Amino acid sequence: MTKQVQQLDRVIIRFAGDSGDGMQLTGDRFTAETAEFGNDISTLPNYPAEIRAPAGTLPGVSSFQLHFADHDILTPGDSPNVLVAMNPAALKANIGDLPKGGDVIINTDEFSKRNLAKVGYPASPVDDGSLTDYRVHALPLTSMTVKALEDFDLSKKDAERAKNMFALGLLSWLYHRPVESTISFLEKKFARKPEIMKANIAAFQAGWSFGETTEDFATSYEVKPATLEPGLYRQITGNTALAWGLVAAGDRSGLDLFLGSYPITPASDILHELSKFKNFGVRTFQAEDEIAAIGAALGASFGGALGLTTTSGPGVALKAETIGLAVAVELPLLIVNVQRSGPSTGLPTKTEQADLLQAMFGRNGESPVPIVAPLSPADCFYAAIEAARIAVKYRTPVFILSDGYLANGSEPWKLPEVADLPVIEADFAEPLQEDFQPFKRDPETLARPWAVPGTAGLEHRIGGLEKADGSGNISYDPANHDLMTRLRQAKVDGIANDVEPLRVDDPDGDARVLVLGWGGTYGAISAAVRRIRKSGGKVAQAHVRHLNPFPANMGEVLKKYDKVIVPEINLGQLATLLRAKYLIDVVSYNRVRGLPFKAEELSDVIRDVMSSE
Amino acid sequence: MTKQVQQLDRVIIRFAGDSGDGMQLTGDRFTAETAEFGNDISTLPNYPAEIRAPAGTLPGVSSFQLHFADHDILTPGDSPNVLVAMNPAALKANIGDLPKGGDVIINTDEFSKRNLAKVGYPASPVDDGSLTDYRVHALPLTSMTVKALEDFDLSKKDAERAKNMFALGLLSWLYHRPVESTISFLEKKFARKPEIMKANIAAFQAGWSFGETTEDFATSYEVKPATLEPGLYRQITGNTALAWGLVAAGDRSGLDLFLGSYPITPASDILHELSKFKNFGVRTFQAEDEIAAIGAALGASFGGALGLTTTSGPGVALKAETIGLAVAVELPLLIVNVQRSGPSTGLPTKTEQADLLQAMFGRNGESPVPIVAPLSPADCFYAAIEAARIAVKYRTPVFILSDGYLANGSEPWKLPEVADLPVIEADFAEPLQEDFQPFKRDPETLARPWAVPGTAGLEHRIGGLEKADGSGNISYDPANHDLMTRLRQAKVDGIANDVEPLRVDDPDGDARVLVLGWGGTYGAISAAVRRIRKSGGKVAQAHVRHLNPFPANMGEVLKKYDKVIVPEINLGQLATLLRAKYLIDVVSYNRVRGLPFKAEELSDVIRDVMSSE
Amino acid sequence: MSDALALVPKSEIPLKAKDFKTDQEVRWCPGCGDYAILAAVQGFMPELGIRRENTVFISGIGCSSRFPYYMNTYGFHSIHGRAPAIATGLASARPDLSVWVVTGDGDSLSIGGNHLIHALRRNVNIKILMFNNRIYGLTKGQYSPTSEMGKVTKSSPMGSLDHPFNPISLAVGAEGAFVARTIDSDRQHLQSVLRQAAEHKGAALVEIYQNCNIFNDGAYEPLKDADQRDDVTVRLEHGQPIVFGKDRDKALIQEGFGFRVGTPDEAGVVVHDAHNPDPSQAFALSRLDQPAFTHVPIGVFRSVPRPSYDSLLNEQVEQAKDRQGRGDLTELLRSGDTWRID
Amino acid sequence: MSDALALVPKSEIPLKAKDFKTDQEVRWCPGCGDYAILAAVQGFMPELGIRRENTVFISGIGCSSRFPYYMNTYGFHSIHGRAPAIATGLASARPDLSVWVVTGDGDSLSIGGNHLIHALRRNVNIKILMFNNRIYGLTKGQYSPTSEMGKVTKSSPMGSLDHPFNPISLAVGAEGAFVARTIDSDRQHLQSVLRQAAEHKGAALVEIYQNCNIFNDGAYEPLKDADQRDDVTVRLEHGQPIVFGKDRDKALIQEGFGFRVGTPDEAGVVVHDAHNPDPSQAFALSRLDQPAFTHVPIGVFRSVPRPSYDSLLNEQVEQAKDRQGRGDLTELLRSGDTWRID
Ligand SMILES: Cc1ncc(C[n+]2csc(CCOP(=O)(O)OP(=O)(O)O)c2C)c(N)n1
Ligand SMILES: Cc1ncc(C[n+]2csc(CCOP(=O)(O)OP(=O)(O)O)c2C)c(N)n1
Ligand code: SF4
Ligand code: SF4
Ligand SMILES: [Mg+2]
Ligand SMILES: [Mg+2]
Repeated sequence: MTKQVQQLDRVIIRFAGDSGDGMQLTGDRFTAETAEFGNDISTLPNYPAEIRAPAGTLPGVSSFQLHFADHDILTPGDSPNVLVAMNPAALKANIGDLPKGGDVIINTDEFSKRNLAKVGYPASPVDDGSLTDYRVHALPLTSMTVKALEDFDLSKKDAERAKNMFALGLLSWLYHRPVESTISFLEKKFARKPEIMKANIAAFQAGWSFGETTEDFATSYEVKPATLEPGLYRQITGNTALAWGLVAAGDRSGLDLFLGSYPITPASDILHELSKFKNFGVRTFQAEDEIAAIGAALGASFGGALGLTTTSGPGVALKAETIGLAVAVELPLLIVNVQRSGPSTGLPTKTEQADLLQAMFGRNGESPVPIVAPLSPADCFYAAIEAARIAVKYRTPVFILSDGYLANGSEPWKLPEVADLPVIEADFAEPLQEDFQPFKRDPETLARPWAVPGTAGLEHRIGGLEKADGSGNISYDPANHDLMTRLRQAKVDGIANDVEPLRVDDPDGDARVLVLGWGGTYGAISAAVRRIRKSGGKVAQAHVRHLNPFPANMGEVLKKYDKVIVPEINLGQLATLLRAKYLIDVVSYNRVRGLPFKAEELSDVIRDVMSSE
Repeated sequence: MTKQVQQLDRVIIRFAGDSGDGMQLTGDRFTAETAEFGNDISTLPNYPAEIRAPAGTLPGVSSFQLHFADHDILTPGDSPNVLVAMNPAALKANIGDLPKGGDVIINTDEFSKRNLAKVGYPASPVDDGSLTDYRVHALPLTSMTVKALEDFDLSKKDAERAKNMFALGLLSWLYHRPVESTISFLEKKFARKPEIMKANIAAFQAGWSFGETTEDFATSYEVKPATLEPGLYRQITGNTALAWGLVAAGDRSGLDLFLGSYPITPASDILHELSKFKNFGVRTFQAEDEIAAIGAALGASFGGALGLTTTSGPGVALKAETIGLAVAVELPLLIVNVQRSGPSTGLPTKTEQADLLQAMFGRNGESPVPIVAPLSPADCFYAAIEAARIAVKYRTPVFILSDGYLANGSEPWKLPEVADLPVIEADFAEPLQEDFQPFKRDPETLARPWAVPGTAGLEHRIGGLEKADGSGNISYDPANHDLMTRLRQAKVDGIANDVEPLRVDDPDGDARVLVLGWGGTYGAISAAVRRIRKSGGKVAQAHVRHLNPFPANMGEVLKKYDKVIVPEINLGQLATLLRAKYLIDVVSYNRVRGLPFKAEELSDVIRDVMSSE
Repeated sequence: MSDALALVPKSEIPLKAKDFKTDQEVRWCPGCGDYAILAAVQGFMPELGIRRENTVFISGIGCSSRFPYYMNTYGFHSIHGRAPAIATGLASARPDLSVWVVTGDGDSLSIGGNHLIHALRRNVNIKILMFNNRIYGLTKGQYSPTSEMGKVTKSSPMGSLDHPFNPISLAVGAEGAFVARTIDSDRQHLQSVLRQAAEHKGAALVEIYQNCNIFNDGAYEPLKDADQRDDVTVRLEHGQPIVFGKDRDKALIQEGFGFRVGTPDEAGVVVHDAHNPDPSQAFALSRLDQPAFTHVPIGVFRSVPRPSYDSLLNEQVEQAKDRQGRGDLTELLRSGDTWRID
Repeated sequence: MSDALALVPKSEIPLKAKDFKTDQEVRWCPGCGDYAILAAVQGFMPELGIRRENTVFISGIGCSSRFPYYMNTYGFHSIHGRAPAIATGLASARPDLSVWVVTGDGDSLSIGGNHLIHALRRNVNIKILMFNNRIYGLTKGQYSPTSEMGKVTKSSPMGSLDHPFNPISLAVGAEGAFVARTIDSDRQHLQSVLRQAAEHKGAALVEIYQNCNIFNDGAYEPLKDADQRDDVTVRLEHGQPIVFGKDRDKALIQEGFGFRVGTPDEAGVVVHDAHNPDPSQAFALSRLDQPAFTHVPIGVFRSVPRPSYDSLLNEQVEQAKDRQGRGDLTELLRSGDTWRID
């Protein structure tokens, strides 16, 4: 029997199952196949809380959503078209997000009385008519998998484990995905366990052929490749991109990277990634706590390395005193904060943007620190390089504010040419200078010399006590303290003229409303803006990458528009900074749910504001 | 010979000498005599950097300035009328502040070649004519003292030590101070060393009679008592008043005070003072660090005590994570920050107001904390009680922002009646409630119940993870996190209606310019405002005691005036908060010199702004 | 029960293990050693005979630190490493409470190391249960301060470089007055150690070997494997000669300031003396586990009486009240130099 | 000099004590023990024969921590308690430097306790000079973690309640590979200990008894008073029988796991073995000072070779470069799954 093939421009699939069901792997594989096929992609993994919860329970549900299209897309999508639910918990936790008419593929084998009870289903939703609004595909995925693997010499448990590959095979058929990469992936992954390897491949192929033969799927779907800029691409998550960007910064500055870090969700993966790059001269030090981590990084910077520390909000709180010291001694230092939901421990695996004011003001005394925020997973790479450039050029600690959404989300990334990446000049002080002055500033940048131990004739002492301008000797002179306080501020403020001006996307230049965002909300905001424009609305968009100092043209830009909307996953922190500096009554839109914005909610907000115009 | 007596309305004396010369004691005694006499007083001790520097050097100079008058005064005075310089270093360090024509009393015995060299005086300024602008009284104070004590069986060293009492005697005569209290003070102080006691008294009296007999002082001066409100008074420093206010808060709430603290300048004295009050049930715990200090305080609060921690800016930086936890678990906790110059170690013995934004925003996530700031040394007493009231009533950590100037400065304080102090209701949760809900809020205050261990039937678990509204169980529900984030904010914002409205001092109600300050600058601002009004100018004044939330009427007040001047010893932190919240273009005046403002510089600033009107 | 709990109100009704269970679903990975420890603790608490509401469990952050949610007492799941500090405040302010700290090897020895050693030297009246799985569990498997050198983890792909702490040595060196070790898989031993810890008035450190079957499975295999365990495990009992082995055919003989393994009939078999004011023998015993897992002592290494911090503090409070009389605020305000203006 | 400094460039010209003096006026109270220590260190540094510019002194906060300002080398007066952490980063990144940490008893044992014990267990290549005056000097005299119990200070008017740390016991318990004690007043001994510390490749803890004549004067009187000192001070020298006393008529005899004081001619005089891999004897010696100042050992308690943290780290870096080849950024970007769009 031949099946019909339907063309679609975009599809959003969510794989959901128990933490033990391998949904993240399934999602990663489907993503790889899809990338290879040439669609544009955006993904959103959703882990349960840190500890693995008992099998089959709601807290144990793990999911992976992926959005692919024949055009360039910006978000993992608001709500899925297709939900794969490997057990009752997965169904219950996710069905609410599936719009009516959506496809839901259900693994009926897991819908035992016991499993249903675990999540409080009185009867199986598959039979009790509660799913009539959806196109339900109720399939015994586990037993089909086991059956397909009869001839293998495997424990039942191992056979059952392959059910995620069966599901992957089925969906790969359903959307015409290329299968080779998955097969070779499985060959590599299980190279040491040939039987398991063959079984997984068999399960994968069984899923595919089941799709071809079953009545259940009358139609399969095609999503044409997107017309992306030509070039070499890879799929990359924010944490990986950030780690690689730091390696690139080391490479482009000729400085060895020294990471002092203490593990914390969702930043740990940067430590894990960087610890693989010793051959790049990257030294990673897992410290006893966050204070030691940044202390060691600062010590390394004093020694002429590119010192860096990675953490999340609670860790930044602990590092505050040492960041203040770095401000006082004026040495390059990178502080990466992968923001998560707060306050306190909050929701450690969920995203948020509520550490901006902490980065600005979270220290005693007047201690300004530049802040850079990436706007997409791949952009973490470039943000890291930019932050390093500022840190080294201006001899200052710099914050990189990423977030949990960027950290774990992924997107295709067109690889840059290394030669096109900026070069960073470390510009160490020359040896044997006559009466060397460690706090004599460069008149243009106001940066002080970086004189590293081992340099003859420049022996000097630095510290947290106020220092005399120039000589750097301890000074209790009132006028000097006032001067130094202003110089430290002026140095950071001056960076405003050394960064890209804020770019505004205002196609016809006649929009009256500007949407201004920062960090990980870029995708959702852009998607919302597109929707407005599709429907003929005129709205301008800009995204702030440098949060301290703001780009020099920020003020002009804001004044150009009647209304400025600032959507943030906090209670209005960027808005506070804008209002204080520019006295403009920006319109805040705030939701603090531990989740990224949906394009739809934002387009609604924008519409409301426009109509209230 | 009889001498003439001249009437003065106010006098500013500065005692200056080596750290070893006992200038602080001399100043304290003169202050006590003066208080007893009935003048209004304001004092400003000025310690050298923490470590005692070598004798006779500039960094070793210690001084004590006191301002007394026949009317009520607000500051220790901009510049002294009389300078007592016990050695060359003291002269060099202070002469610059003495206006031309001022009196300078110099202890010539210390003006040896060696001592002059130590501070780079080529020749003695006493003879080289460099002091011709002043009325110089060059006296061999040391030898006169030694001479006066010939008959005592004392080492030369001990005899010389009494020179400060000789000087005190002289000044006491010069200004007609009552001497009894000083004599009985010396009797007490040296009760165990009778010879030393007698010697000091003798030196004191010798100084007095020297004044009477010497030609050098043709005139003596009288400053009539001030007409202060009737009542019982004492002289008190900010740190002492703060400590006593905390004891009062414990007394008025029936809660035992538990202080967890780690010593740090200039906050240590509060720990020292509170450790004397065990008989009030005050428990003081000197912790291993600031984090343990606040942790222990929070633990005590969990147990139903009034937990409290005292520190300065660098310590607050370390406490940030635990403050966030206190916000999350919603327990009463007091955090006292006696601000000093930053960033980092900065100028540890000097004052500053640069930790306001740290108190507001220095934590990860949205974690609002109320902030109360005292405005004078004695006001520290009431600010402490007010902060405790808010902490207990709203189950929240509260910041008390004092500063080095308030901490060490002193003023006469009219003692309150204990019965007039507010009563604080701890209002613990009642035992044995049916399904007790630890996060069920009081609908009016939004405060949660305070259920302390030992209460039967209310066993519950709290922590830093997000909790479900009401039940307090861990919740990963996105909507609940958004709700809880807003509830925590609303609870703190709501306090605005439960605090005194901002009081404006605008005598004729037609001023166009408002001067708005906070914290320790009250005295200097008020004095400046008086000067303007004396010269017929119209200016309004208000001082913010509640910095978070602002009093409900703050907005109205600001909008009433054409210009709002905000003087701060930082780079504009209150200004930032006002601009962000009210979008008003306040005029900042900032000096960050580690010193209090002078009334004169502020009146100049106000005049400029008024004339630019 | 000993006077260690003298100030804690007794429960009128006898309690059962189930009285200490909460309605919260226990959330550890299936097979985690934490389950066994939880059951052992819940089974043990009734023995103390004290009121549930006067019992408090305080933890930091980590898998182990989820513990308080599952104990139907007062509980505080605080922040990473700070539980001993928070417990110090509570125990000092409230001598009528039985305060327990639950922590992990990372929580107590990495970020919390300083609070741990200070709580021990001060002999604060808290019982510290250190779940040592030699790994960071909650953050998904980085090496910890008790991980063996060379351990390959996500953060140490070429092997960790850190020489590990020996928690017993560290605790003894930090003036710990009660220091013990036990293991998740031996409920009876675990409970006997808890019993002795509860009887100590002051800080008790109980290191509990705990298996993390996800990120560090089998860390304590030699102590669990039926064939070896009896020859590896050296059970310490105060006043008893230190004899062990499947057939109790091995004994510790003093050699210099250390030990060699001999036979029970030899001269100089060491008699365990946990009450010795001099911690040197306890320290020497803590070094026995060299090379790793040749011989591992479990039980109470050291248990010496010393006034607890809270009792000293509250004594001073009482003394002050006796000497100066209960504080009177009006008196305070009027004390020292004052003057009247009329 | 030993290979501990093998990687640090030698000075071409011989240096003198004065080469290590700065133009900064030394600011300690007249009579402070810190002066003697400064002079001893400045006098010792030339011995090392390394370049001044490759020498770094890092301190925390405290009177003692002013030290770097007076050493004409590179210096970092950091923040309270964090010097060991900062030094760890510097020493790990720069094996060509000789890194010294100067700290106080409060700086290193209060707020900095955690960094200290971790630096010791990792054997980071830093020399830690702990100026122990048993008081917080800079903040004007509160009791410290080494102050005796019952000490009356500004913050303990009724006497402190804290059982003090014994820095040597703590360091040995924290896996310290080099642990020593000396005293400000004995320049020769101080320098001999510095010499041995410098020869240790890794973390060396040197506790220096220092007199704070303003806030804790006479804390070490028994070790300074001409009449008693020789009977109180027990000088440890590796390989030598432990004999002391004005007339060298006293000796340490092993008793159980501790000691009693006997005579040199008795059997069983203990021979000091600082190189013993088992730290038990070193630990036992650290307990000798009980009750306080009956007998106080000074010298090197423990000195055992162990790979230093920086050498292990840099080995891995070299290994990685050998195995994977120097990192190539372009290769990295193109590694793994990529696809081309044309
Ligand atoms: C301030 C802070 N830093 C880091 C973390 C991340 N974190 C949580 S638990 C943990 C270590 C857990 O290890 P352990 O204490 O041994 O407990 P286990 O999970 O093994 O039981 C870390 C690093 C955190 N929650 N807070
Ligand atoms: C974060 C922080 N907390 C507290 C202080 C205050 N402080 C400075 S030095 C010190 C202790 C000094 O004692 P110690 O380390 O023994 O040094 P010493 O002055 O005795 O040489 C303290 C508490 C500080 N500077 N920074
Ligand atoms: S990760 Fe390890 S320690 Fe944590 S719950 Fe799972 S098995 Fe237990
Ligand atoms: S206070 Fe003590 S330690 Fe500090 S400088 Fe003075 S004498 Fe030395
Ligand atoms: Mg662990
Ligand atoms: Mg000290």
